[in-house]
Amino acid sequence: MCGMVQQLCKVESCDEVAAKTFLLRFASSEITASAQPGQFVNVLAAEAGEGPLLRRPFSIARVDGDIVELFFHAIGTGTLLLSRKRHGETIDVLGPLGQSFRVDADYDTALIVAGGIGVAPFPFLTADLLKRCKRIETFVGYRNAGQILTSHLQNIHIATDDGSKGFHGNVVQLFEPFLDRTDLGKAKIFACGPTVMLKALSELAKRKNICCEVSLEGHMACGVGLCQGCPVERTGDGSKYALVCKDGPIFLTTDIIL
Amino acid sequence: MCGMVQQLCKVESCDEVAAKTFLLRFASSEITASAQPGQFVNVLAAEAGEGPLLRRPFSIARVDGDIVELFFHAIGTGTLLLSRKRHGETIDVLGPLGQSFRVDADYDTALIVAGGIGVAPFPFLTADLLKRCKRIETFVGYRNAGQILTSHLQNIHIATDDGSKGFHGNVVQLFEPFLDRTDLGKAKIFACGPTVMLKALSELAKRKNICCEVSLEGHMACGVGLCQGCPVERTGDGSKYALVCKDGPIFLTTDIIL
Amino acid sequence: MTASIKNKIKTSFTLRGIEFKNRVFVASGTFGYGDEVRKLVDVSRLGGIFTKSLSWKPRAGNPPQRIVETASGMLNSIGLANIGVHTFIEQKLPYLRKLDTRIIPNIAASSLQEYCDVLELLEEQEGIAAYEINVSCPNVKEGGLNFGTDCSMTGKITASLRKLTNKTLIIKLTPNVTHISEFARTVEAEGADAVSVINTLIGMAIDIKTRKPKLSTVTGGLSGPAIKPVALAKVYEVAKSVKIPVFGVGGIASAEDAIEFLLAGATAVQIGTMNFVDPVISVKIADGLEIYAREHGILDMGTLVGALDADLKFSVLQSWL
Amino acid sequence: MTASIKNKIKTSFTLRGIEFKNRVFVASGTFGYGDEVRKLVDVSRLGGIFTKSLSWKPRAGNPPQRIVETASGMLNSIGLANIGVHTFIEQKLPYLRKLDTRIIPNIAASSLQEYCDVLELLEEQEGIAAYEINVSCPNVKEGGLNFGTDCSMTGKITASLRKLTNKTLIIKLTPNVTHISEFARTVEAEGADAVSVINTLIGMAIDIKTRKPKLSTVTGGLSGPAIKPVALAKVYEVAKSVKIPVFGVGGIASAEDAIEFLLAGATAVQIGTMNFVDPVISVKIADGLEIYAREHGILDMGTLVGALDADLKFSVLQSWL
Ligand SMILES: Cc1cc2nc3c(=O)[nH]c(=O)nc-3n(C[C@H](O)[C@H](O)[C@H](O)COP(=O)(O)OP(=O)(O)OC[C@H]3O[C@@H](n4cnc5c(N)ncnc54)[C@H](O)[C@@H]3O)c2cc1C
Ligand SMILES: Cc1cc2nc3c(=O)[nH]c(=O)nc-3n(C[C@H](O)[C@H](O)[C@H](O)COP(=O)(O)OP(=O)(O)OC[C@H]3O[C@@H](n4cnc5c(N)ncnc54)[C@H](O)[C@@H]3O)c2cc1C
Ligand SMILES: Cc1cc2nc3c(=O)[nH]c(=O)nc-3n(C[C@H](O)[C@H](O)[C@H](O)COP(=O)(O)O)c2cc1C
Ligand SMILES: Cc1cc2nc3c(=O)[nH]c(=O)nc-3n(C[C@H](O)[C@H](O)[C@H](O)COP(=O)(O)O)c2cc1C
Ligand code: FES
Ligand code: FES
Repeated sequence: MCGMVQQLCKVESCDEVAAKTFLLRFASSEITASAQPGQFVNVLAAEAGEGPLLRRPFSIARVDGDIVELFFHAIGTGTLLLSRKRHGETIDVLGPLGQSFRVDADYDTALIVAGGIGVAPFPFLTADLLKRCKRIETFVGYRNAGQILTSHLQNIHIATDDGSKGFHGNVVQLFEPFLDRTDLGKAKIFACGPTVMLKALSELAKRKNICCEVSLEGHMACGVGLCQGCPVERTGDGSKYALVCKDGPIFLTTDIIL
Repeated sequence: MCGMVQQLCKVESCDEVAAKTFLLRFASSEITASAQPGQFVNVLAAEAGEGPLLRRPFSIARVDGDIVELFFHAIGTGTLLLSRKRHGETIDVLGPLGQSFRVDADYDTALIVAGGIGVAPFPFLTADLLKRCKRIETFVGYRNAGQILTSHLQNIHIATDDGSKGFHGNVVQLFEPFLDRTDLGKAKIFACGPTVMLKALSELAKRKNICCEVSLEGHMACGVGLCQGCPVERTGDGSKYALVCKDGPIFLTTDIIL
Repeated sequence: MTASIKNKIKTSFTLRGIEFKNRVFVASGTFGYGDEVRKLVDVSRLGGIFTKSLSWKPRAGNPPQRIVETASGMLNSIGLANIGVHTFIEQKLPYLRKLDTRIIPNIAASSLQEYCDVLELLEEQEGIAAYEINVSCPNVKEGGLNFGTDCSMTGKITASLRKLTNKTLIIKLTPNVTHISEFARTVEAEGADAVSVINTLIGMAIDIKTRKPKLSTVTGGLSGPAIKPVALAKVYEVAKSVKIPVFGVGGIASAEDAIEFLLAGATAVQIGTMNFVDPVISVKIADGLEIYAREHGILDMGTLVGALDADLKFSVLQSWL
Repeated sequence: MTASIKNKIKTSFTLRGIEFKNRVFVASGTFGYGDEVRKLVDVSRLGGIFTKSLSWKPRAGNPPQRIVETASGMLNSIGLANIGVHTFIEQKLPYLRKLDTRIIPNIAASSLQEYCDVLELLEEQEGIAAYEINVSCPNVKEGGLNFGTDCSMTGKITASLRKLTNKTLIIKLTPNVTHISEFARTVEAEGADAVSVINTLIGMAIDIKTRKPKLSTVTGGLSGPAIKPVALAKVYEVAKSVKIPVFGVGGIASAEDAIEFLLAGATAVQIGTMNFVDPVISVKIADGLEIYAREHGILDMGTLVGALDADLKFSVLQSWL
C-alpha cells in the first residue's frame, strides 16, 4: 500500500454501459502510477450528510493514461449517487488499496472467470497479462444478455442464466468442460464473482489441481486495515482470519475458507 | 389547512437570482388553487439517506398559474441540495400550510417591511393587495447590493447595511422616518425578517399604534401541528404558547412575545 | 388492490380481547390527536393511534427551542405540551372514537396519583381500546427523578393502574437504563398486558456560536432512523425476556424496518419521527407489509413475530465492544 | 500557516505530569496500531493515539459479518480482534514510540487478573504515556456479564490497576447504563486520572431476506454521527459530576463537533468512526480547532472546556420526554 493516496478526483465521465451497470472514469495520475490489477479504491459517494456514511469499495477495472475506470452495479444509495456523477464533478477516492493478483507466477494460460459485476477487475488484469504474453481465456457469466460487459477482455466465453446469449447456464458449468477438453499448458485461474460461484470454482480448481486466485468482497468500513471489519477465515496455522481489505481482496483459494 | 396536499411536484426551474439566493419554481395546481399569501410549504430536500431527515419550510413567494415560486437562501445542506434541483426533477412538497396574512382588514395603505430573505412572502402578498386596490409601500433591507431582490414588489424603498445601494442602515431606520413624514391614511404593516428586526418593528408599530402582522420563522419538525415543536409565546390568557406552523407563521405582533 | 390483499392475509391481532386491524400504529406525540392531518392520512388503514401524552392539567410545554435536527435523527424537548385529559375528552375523543381505528390514549404524569386520576377519568369514556403509560416523566416527589429509570416505581405505577382498569395496559419503557428487560419483567409481573419499546434516548446539542445548549432544557430525547439499531436491540432483549407482546418503536422508516422489528419479536410497530417527514408513512408501511406478505406467501403476519433465526452461540461475545 | 498559529495559541494540556500537544486523539479500535495509514496521516499533529484494545493473548475476533452500516452510523462486532500485548510490544511499540505523539495503549480483558497482567507487562515498556481501560468486556467468571455495566466491578478494576501504575489511568465508560455519572464518580474515587466517554451503544440489525441478524454476534456496538447527541449528553453528565478530565468520544466528525464536546466539559476528544471515512480527519479537526481559536481570539484551548452557558432552571423538565 505504499502508493496509497486520498484525493479529490475529477470525474471524466459516468455512463450506463449495461443494465444498471456504470462505467465511471476519473483522473488520478497518482493512482494510475502505482495501481496493480486486483487492487481496489474506496470511494466516498457523497459529502457528509448527502449520502451514506461509509466509503464504497470498487475494483480498479482499468487504467488508461491518467484515468482510472470503475465498473459498478447501481444497487443501493451509494452506487446510485455515484451513478449520477457527471463530467467535472469530483469524488473523494482512497487508493489503490489491497493486494494485487500475483501475475508473475509460473503459468502459460490465464483463465479468467467472472460472475456478473465480478468482471470488474479483469480488463486491468487482461492488459497486464497481455504485456506478459500469457494466453488468456475469459469466461463471463451473467443473468441475461442485457448485463453483458466484455470490453477490454480477451477470448471471451459467455454464459447466461436464462440462455439469452451464449451458453445457457452458469459460468462454472461453461468453464469446467472447457478445462477438460482444452490443452492449456500450465494454467492459473483468476476469478471474481458471487461467493457461491467462487466456492464451486475453488473446488473445481482443487480437483483439477490448478492454482486459483479469487477477488473477494466483504463488508468494509475503512478499507485500509484500521477497523478489523472485513475478516475471511484462513486455512493453516497462525491467526484465524485474514483481512479482505489489507491481506486481500485477492487470495489463493487454498489460503482461505470460502 | 383544508387545501393541504402532499405531492411530488415537477421542478420548472431553479436559478440563482441574487448572491446565494435562489428562485425555485415548481408545478402544483392543487397548491396554487388554495394557497394564500403568508402560507408556506414544507419541502423534502432529498430522498431518504441523501440529505437531511426533516423537511424544510419556505414561504410561498408567488404563484403564477400552476407554478409555485419559492425564494430561498442556500445556507445549509437542505437548501444547498434544493438549489441543485433542475428542470424536470421532482420535489416532495407538503402544503400550503399555516395561516395567511389577514389582508381583508380595514386599512388603506399596506406597509411591507422585509429584512433579507424575509422578502420571500411579499411578491405573493403584493399581487393580492393589488387586486384589492390597496396602496403599497415596500421597504426592503439587505446586507449589501448583491443580495437585493425586488421582483414583483411595489414602490420599493431599499436599505443596505453597507450603504452599497439605497439608504445606508437597516430597514427599520429607513422605515420610521417615512412613517413620520408620509400621510398614509389607515395603515397596516406586514413584515418578515430576522427576529431582532421584527422586535424593533413591533415596538415601533406599538408606539405609532399601527396594526402589524409578522411572519415568523422557528425550528420545525412537521410543519403541520403534529410535533408541538415550534412554540412562540403568546400574550394574554389561555395557553402559553402558540404553534408557529399551525397558528402562524403569521401573527399580529400584539398576540405574541417576540 | 389493497382490498384483495386484505382478504387473503391476516394482518390483525388481538390483545386482551380487543382486535387491532393490523400491526402498524402511530407513536405517541408524533401524530397529535389524530386530527391535524386527517385529510391526508386514511387512519382506517392503521392498527391504531397512540395519542400525545395526556396529563391531568394542560401542560404548556417547554420554551423554544424544542427541536434540533441531528444526523439521521432529531432531538425534542416538547415538555409534554398537551391539552390535558379533560379537554381531550371534550374536544378530541368525540372525533377520535368515530374513526375506524383503535384509539390508545398515552398517559403521562408527575405523580403516581396523577397517573391514576387520568386513567380513572378515561375509564369513564367510550371508544378507548387500551392505555399506554409513558413512564419517562419526572417524579416530582423525588426531586424530578425519572419514574422510568426506577424499576420499582415503574412496577408500582403498573400495579396501581392495573387495579383501575380491565382494559389493555401498555407500559412504554425508556431505553435509558442498563437492563431494560428487568423493567419489562417487572411490569409483566405487575399485570401489564404489553410494553412499548422504546421511548427516546437522552441526547444533547450545543450551539457553538452562543455556547448554549440548543434545547431550552439542555438535554432532550433523540429519535428517528439514527436510533433504529438501539431500538431493535432493546426490542430483541425485551421480547426474549417476557411473554407479553412488545410494541416496537424507534426509527422505523419503511416496511423493511417494520419487518426487522417483527422478526426481533415485536408484535406490532409504532411509527414516530417519520410521520413528520411523511405524514402518510404509516399507511405506506401498512401497505408495504401486506405486499411483502403476499410476495412471500405469508398468510398471517403473526408468523413473522419473533421469527428471527439467531444463532446464539456467539451471544457472550456481544459484550466485547 | 499552522506553525504560526501554534506559536500563539496554547493547544496543549497536561495530565498527571504528561503533556499532550493538543486535544485531538484517535479513538481505540479505529486507528489500528497507528501504522496502517502512516503515509497519509501526520500523527505528530495529534494529541495522541489510543491503540486498538490489547488483551493478554491474541484474539482472532468474531466471525464475519462484523460491520453493518446504519443511518449516519455503523454497528461493529469486531470481538476485540487484536494481536495481543506481547506481539504489540515486539512489533508495534518500537515503531509507535518513535512517533512524535503520545501513545496510549487500550487494555481489554475477560478477567480482573488479565487487566492486571496486561498492564504490568506494559509497565515495563518505554514510550507509553497513559493507559486506557476498556471495561466493555465480558467478565467470563460471571458468565459473560459486562464489567462496564457493573459499577462495583468497574471500581474494582480501577482500584487494582491504580495500585500497579503511576502513569495516567483512563477508564473508558460504556453508555449502556442508567446513570453513567455513578460509574464516573466510582472510578474517580478509586484513583482514575480521567475517563473516556463513551464507548459504543448496543445495537442490532436484521437481514430480512435471510431473517438472520446481520452481525454474527446478533448485537454489536453503534458508533458514528448518529450517536453524537447521546455521547454529548453523557459527557455533559459526567463532566458535571467528577473533577477528573473527560475524553469526549462519539460521532465527532468536525472541529465544530469537537468544540461542542469541549464546551460540554470534555478536556479532549477522540475521533473514532470518522477515521474510516476520512483517515486524515483527526488532523483536519486539530487544524480546525486552531483556526477556530484564532478567529475567536482564544489563547488557550482550555478556556473552552466546560464553557457551556447552560441555564439549568429547566433541568427538571429534561426528564419529560
Ligand atoms: C474489494 C471490493 C471490491 C468491489 N468491487 C466492486 C466493483 O468493482 N463493482 C461493483 O459494482 N461492486 C463492487 N464491490 C461491491 C460494492 O462495494 C457494493 O456493491 C457497494 O458498496 C454497494 O453500495 P450501495 O450503497 O449502492 O449499496 P448498499 O445500500 O450499501 O447495499 C445494497 C445491498 O448490497 C449489499 N452489499 C453492499 N455491499 C456489499 C458487499 N461489500 N458485499 C456483499 N454485499 C454487499 C447490502 O447488504 C445490501 O443488501 C466491491 C466490494 C469489495 C469489498
Ligand atoms: C415558516 C417558515 C418560512 C420560511 N421561509 C423561508 C423562505 O421563504 N426562504 C428562506 O430562505 N428561508 C425560509 N425559512 C427558513 C428556512 O426554512 C431555513 O433556512 C432552512 O430550513 C435551512 O435549511 P438548511 O438545511 O439549508 O440549513 P441547516 O443546515 O438546517 O441550518 C443552517 C443554519 O440555519 C439555522 N436555521 C435553520 N432553520 C432555521 C429556522 N427555521 N429558524 C432559524 N434558524 C434556522 C440553523 O440552526 C443553522 O445554523 C423559513 C422558515 C420557516 C419556519
Ligand atoms: C416530537 C416528539 C414528541 C414525542 N412525544 C411523546 C409523548 O408525548 N409521549 C410518549 O410516550 N412518547 C413521545 N415521543 C416518543 C415517540 O413516541 C417514540 O417513542 C420515539 O420518538 C421513538 O420512535 P421514532 O424514532 O420512530 O420517533 C415523542 C417523540 C417525538 C419525536
Ligand atoms: C470498528 C470499531 C472498533 C472499536 N474497537 C474498540 C476497541 O478495541 N476498544 C475500545 O475501547 N473501543 C473501541 N471502539 C469504540 C471507539 O473507540 C469509540 O468509543 C466509539 O466508536 C464511539 O466513537 P465514534 O462514534 O467516534 O466512533 C471501536 C469502535 C469501532 C467503530
Ligand atoms: S475494512 Fe477496515 S480492516 Fe478491512
Ligand atoms: S412544526 Fe410540528 S407542530 Fe409546528
